[in-house]
Amino acid sequence: MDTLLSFRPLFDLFLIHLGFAYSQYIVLRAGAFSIGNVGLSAIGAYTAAILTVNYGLPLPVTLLAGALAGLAFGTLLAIPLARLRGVYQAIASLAFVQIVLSANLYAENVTGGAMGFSGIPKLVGTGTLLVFALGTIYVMLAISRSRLGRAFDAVREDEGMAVSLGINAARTQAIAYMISGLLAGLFGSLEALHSYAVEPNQFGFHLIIVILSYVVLGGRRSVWGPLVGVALLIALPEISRPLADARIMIYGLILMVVMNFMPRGIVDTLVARRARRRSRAANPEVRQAEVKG
Amino acid sequence: KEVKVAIIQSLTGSPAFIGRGIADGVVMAIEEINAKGLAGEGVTIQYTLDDDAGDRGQALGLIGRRAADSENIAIIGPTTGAIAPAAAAAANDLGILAYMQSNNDAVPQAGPWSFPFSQPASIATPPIADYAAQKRGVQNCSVITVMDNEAYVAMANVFMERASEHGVKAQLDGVKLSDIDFSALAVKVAQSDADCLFIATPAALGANVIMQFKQAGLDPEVQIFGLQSLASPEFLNTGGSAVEGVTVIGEWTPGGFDEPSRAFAEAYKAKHGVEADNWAPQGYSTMMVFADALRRAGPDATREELRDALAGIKDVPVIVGEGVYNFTPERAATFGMGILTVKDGSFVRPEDL
Amino acid sequence: MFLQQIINGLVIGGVYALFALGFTLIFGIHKIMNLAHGGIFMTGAFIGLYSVQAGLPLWLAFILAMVGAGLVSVIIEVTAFRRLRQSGEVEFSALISSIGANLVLVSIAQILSKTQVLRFPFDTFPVVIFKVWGLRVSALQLAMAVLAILLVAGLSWYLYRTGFGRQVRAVAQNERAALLAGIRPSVIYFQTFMLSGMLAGAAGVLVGLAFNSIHFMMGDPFLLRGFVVVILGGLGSVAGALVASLGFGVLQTLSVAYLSSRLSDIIIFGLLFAVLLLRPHGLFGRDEAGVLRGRR
Amino acid sequence: MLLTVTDLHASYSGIRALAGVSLNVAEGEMVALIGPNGAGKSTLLNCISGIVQPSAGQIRVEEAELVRRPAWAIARMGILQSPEGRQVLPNMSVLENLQVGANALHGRRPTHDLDAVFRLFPILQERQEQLAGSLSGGQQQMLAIGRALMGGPRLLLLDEPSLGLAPVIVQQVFEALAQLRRDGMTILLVEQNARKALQVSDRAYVIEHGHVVTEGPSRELAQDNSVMAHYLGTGGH
Amino acid sequence: MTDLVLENVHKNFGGVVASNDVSMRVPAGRITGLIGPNGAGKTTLINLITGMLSLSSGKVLFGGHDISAEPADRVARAGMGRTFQNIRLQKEASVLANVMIGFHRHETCSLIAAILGLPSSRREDALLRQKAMALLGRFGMAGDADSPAGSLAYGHQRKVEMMRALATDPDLILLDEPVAGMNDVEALQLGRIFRELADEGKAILLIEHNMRFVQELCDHVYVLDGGRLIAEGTPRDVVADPAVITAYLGEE
Ligand SMILES: Nc1ncnc2c1ncn2[C@@H]1O[C@H](COP(=O)(O)OP(=O)(O)OP(=O)(O)O)[C@@H](O)[C@H]1O
Ligand SMILES: Nc1ncnc2c1ncn2[C@@H]1O[C@H](COP(=O)(O)OP(=O)(O)OP(=O)(O)O)[C@@H](O)[C@H]1O
Ligand SMILES: [Mg+2]
Ligand SMILES: [Mg+2]
Repeated sequence: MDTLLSFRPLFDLFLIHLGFAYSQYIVLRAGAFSIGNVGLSAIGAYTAAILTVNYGLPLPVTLLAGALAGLAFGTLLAIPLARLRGVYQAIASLAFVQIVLSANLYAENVTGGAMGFSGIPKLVGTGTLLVFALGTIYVMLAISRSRLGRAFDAVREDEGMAVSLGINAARTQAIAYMISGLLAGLFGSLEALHSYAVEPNQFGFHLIIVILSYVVLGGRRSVWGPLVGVALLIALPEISRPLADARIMIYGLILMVVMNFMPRGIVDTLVARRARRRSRAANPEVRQAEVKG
Repeated sequence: KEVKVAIIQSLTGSPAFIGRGIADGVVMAIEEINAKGLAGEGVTIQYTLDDDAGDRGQALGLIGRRAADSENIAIIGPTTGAIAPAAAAAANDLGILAYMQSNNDAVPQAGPWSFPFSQPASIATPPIADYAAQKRGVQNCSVITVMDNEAYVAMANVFMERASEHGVKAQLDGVKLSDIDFSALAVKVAQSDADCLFIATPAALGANVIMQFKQAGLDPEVQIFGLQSLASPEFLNTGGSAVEGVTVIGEWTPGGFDEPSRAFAEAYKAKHGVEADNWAPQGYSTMMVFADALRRAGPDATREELRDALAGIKDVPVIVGEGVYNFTPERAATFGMGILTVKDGSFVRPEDL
Repeated sequence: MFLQQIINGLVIGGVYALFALGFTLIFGIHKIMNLAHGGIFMTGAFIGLYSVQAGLPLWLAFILAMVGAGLVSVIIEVTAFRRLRQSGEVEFSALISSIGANLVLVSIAQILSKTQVLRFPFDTFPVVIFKVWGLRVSALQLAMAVLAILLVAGLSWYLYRTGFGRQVRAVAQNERAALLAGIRPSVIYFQTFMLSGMLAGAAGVLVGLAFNSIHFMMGDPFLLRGFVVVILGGLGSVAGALVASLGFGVLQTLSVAYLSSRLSDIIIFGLLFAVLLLRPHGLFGRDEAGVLRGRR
Repeated sequence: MLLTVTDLHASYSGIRALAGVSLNVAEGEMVALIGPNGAGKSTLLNCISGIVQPSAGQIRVEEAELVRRPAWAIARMGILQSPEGRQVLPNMSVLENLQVGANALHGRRPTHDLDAVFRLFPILQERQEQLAGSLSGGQQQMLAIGRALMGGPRLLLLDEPSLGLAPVIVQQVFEALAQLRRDGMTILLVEQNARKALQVSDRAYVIEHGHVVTEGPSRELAQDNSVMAHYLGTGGH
Repeated sequence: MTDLVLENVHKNFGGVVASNDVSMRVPAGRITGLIGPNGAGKTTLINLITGMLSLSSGKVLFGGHDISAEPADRVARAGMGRTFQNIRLQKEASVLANVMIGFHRHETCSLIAAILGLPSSRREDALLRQKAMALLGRFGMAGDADSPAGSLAYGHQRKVEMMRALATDPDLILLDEPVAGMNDVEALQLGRIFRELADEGKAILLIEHNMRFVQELCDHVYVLDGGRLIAEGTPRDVVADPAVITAYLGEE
């Protein structure tokens, strides 16, 4: 029990990052390569922190405010980003994250600048996090099976095709941005109210890479992809702790190996394999023909 | 009788250069404490050393994990100021003593369980401002800080305040930890009418700032001052002749200033092959203070008793500052600061002190 | 002062360009996001440093650094990207495997350097400062500018005036079609990664010399800027990457000089955002042929 | 025989596409390969080109075994394919696409230079600088054929070359093929336009479900009503 | 009435005039053919009609409404379905999923219901699955429902495109070389389906180079060359037109 309990902070981290990962997942699923969600998380986190510490508002209100702040900025972000595609979108949203970060550093009297914002009461525990994380997974599953999920897929695969079927690509992606912003803001708030303090650099390039890794390593099409990605990447540094100096190296090697053998990410690769196995079962010939390089 | 402590430091990632040094010092101290019985007759300290990679999530996870082990009596760390407020709050929630290297005011404020090792800016920084204004008579200071690091910003701010109390004008500019090119700032400052430059950055970065400023034509008459972070061999190695005459405050006097600190300097060099920088002596001193508290609380002390013993230490000999360590009633650390000038490639106490 | 600042901006912009050129070969043309490029750059600096410390002359150290970094880059191509390319998922999955490769490089360097900030010995490159019309330019800055120009020119020639560039682009656009035309992708990838690594290695040594600091994390800040200039210039455009690098350097310098250094990031990234809105494919990029998205 | 395929099997992750195909093409011969959608025609061409790895069987060109040889090496031997779905390089100009095609020469003597390709498809000359991705469908098809010709083919594999071409161009293409054949080029032609294919070719194979079901001189097959009706509809235009 | 009417439609790409003053009419209940040499501007015309490209000048009227400036998704929702000359499928997704996406414009369930996964949303889903399977049956592809679309042979991929276009239940269907790469037997099977659709009252615009198919199926044919209409009429008239013969058919 003691040892189990001792992993609770890790589990909390897992739940929070799960939210971040889904806020990244949903825009990627809709074919928008935005990484602005990290900036939106920062906005949510600061909103919740400031409302709690400076104005003493109760938890539900601050969470709602954080989530809505994320939603609002996410919606705003969707408008200019709709003009861009692919990596251009990524870089513009990266610029957004950098601007949020610098603004947080600059606006010392509101945000605490580089010192960050500390003295935040811990209002959020494992239970609350679990509720929100499960809720998020449920919503993701529902979306995935619904017409919205199909529209996301179509826009991602081929925007021109999607449009020819009556799907409003800009609106579809805007919805993805809104959901992403809501999740980013919400889990940003949860993070702030869970871990006592927020500081600007917490929501920077580093976090972007971490979150992208969750989604890409786990699989960016299946709903279960981000879950697996977060679980693995949070557990891995802990598991490899005894390796001491070689820890980072082994971690790096594992990333390479996993990606090499499961290039679509873990879950997506397994799903594709299962589909293939199923069709093979329908057809007796089993030898493989591969496309050669 | 064995006592278990958990060391949590940034051994990888960008703050690794701090965390490694501190960890080295801590481990050296523990070896010495165990060998000499400094923590009490027959009491030995057993430790675990964990890397938080400069990442707050990992640090919080480790604190939680170590706190859950009831054998564990205290945490030494984590390293960085950015993590400190959160880590301090977590330690207080979990009821485990955490003795951190940060000088962030949020650490003692978070509750009775969290202690800062370093002196807050309000204690550490004023001496150099006083010295610059009163002894060197500077009028107009250009202050360079690392804007994305809270500790440097805090210390730069204290300097500015104190300087203006002395009637010295001061103007703040920021660089980033990852910056390497300071030529724009250099030209700007070189062409201003500042007669004083105050550097609030890590050692290598500070040395580079000074070199580039001089290359951009900074008036040789301009007097240069800096924080304790500059009092390190790295500053001399990186800056070379460009940092001659720079005056800094120092927690650590390179090479040592008294018997124990000189002994440490030698032992460190023997063990690691390089000279100790600013960080290892801090790690070493942290453990010495901790050992004192442990000795007084006794090996069977509860976590509370140890906590109170640490709060109650008095005049513990350390190898940093002026050699004597205390906590104020607000649990801010005090151990004094030396003032050092670079002369012929090494740090010496200036004559006009 | 203004002119001096422009020169300063161009010099740091040239440094970004050196880093970005190798990056744009891989990212701009092959569309592989090689996040290990920063690590390769750092490796170059380390090899150069250790060679000089071992007593070799600078020019030899420089060549060793280029070749060494080139080889590291090739190894990364084989271990981190080869299988992914064949899966058709390289756009995203390369991100992760190259982070992995970068971590490996960084942790090796960390262990070697014991996290210390290292530097070239003071006399490695003579500190000579030329003063013309009140402007100050160091010999090293001049050398860097000349080298940057030479490398850019050489690369452009190689890419646009020989059949090589065509083969590279063919492989990047449709590997199967390239195979059918007798192009051997593995050789093309070997060459581009070698070239890219060599450029990174050269940049690493120059940065180490000029800015006096070599450490295991030195690639990270460059990576972010590399991304920005490559995309701002327009994917696959060498000239674009150069112009964007210089522009970025000058802008950064001017904003520090005339506004606040603390606002410089907000200004730069704000402008970046605005430029992309006006030119959605970067300064010199063009829309992909045959992509229909519908009128709006 | 220039090309000999013996008992070739291939499948895609377990789904069988070729189940023991044997065929051969003599030097200077034009052979047609016809059959319904999904019969495995494209798979066969891709096996020869080395794009798809067969699971069993042999492919020989003269004495050389092609199975397991990499695709680029096969192309450099002069075994060149104009692939299904055109596969032009969309963001390169028409000219560059053709120049890329010449890569396969690798020191061998060209059979067609740029001018020869432009004579065959004048529109390509007009559109030299246009990005291939913005060409019309038929123009892309011409480009794909032109690209293969630029590589100096010894054995030309054409996968539905008439796809998407206007009737007048189809005629020109088939005339050109006939001319190539007269000049001694060896051609293996996959076509849905069976009547046309049988008109120009010397021999033909009909495949279905990965098997060769009929083979023979084209003229005879064209007259065999049961073949035409059963496998190919009532027979072309 | 959901006739399509083009009035003086004009489009140029830089120097290339892809569509030059084209006026034509695609009436409901009829199959209208559009033929012409490669690069004549046929595909461009479809892109102009469906809103994938914007007109340089001229007008497109659909069911009496001017849709010349409408974005492509609104045009589609107004009742136009199309196929692409260069097949555009979700290659990884199953054939069924590729067809189901076609129903998008008819799904009525609210966004919130979808996000929350309410039962109404799930019921609709099941219903659409059924309808999609029925379509697959009609095209003889029920057996391929679960195969990834990208693994089908070329001809079969074309059919998936058609089913997807039909799933949008359009009033006007624009088919860009639907039977390219199919043999005559298969082409005729599809031709039968097209005829049924026309008989149901849909308008069909058909681009084809397979003249036999065009002659058998079309009620009226327009001929484009170099972006300009050079002839129109019944298939019989058009193939006898000397201008069409020189520009397009060639003498046989
Ligand atoms: N990449 C692939 N993955 C899986 N199955 C494939 C793939 N390519 C082809 N197949 C399958 O292999 C079989 C043969 O396909 P192939 O493309 O060779 O037929 P084809 O005769 O060329 O047909 P078409 O006339 O339509 O081009 C078909 O059943 C097809 O579904
Ligand atoms: N983006 C573009 N830029 C320049 N030219 C273009 C562009 N798109 C199309 N064209 C040109 O416009 C002309 C019309 O092309 P379109 O695709 O409409 O022809 P098509 O009649 O469909 O021909 P096909 O029968 O070969 O498919 C062609 O000459 C083509 O090269
Ligand atoms: Mg085929
Ligand atoms: Mg067309």
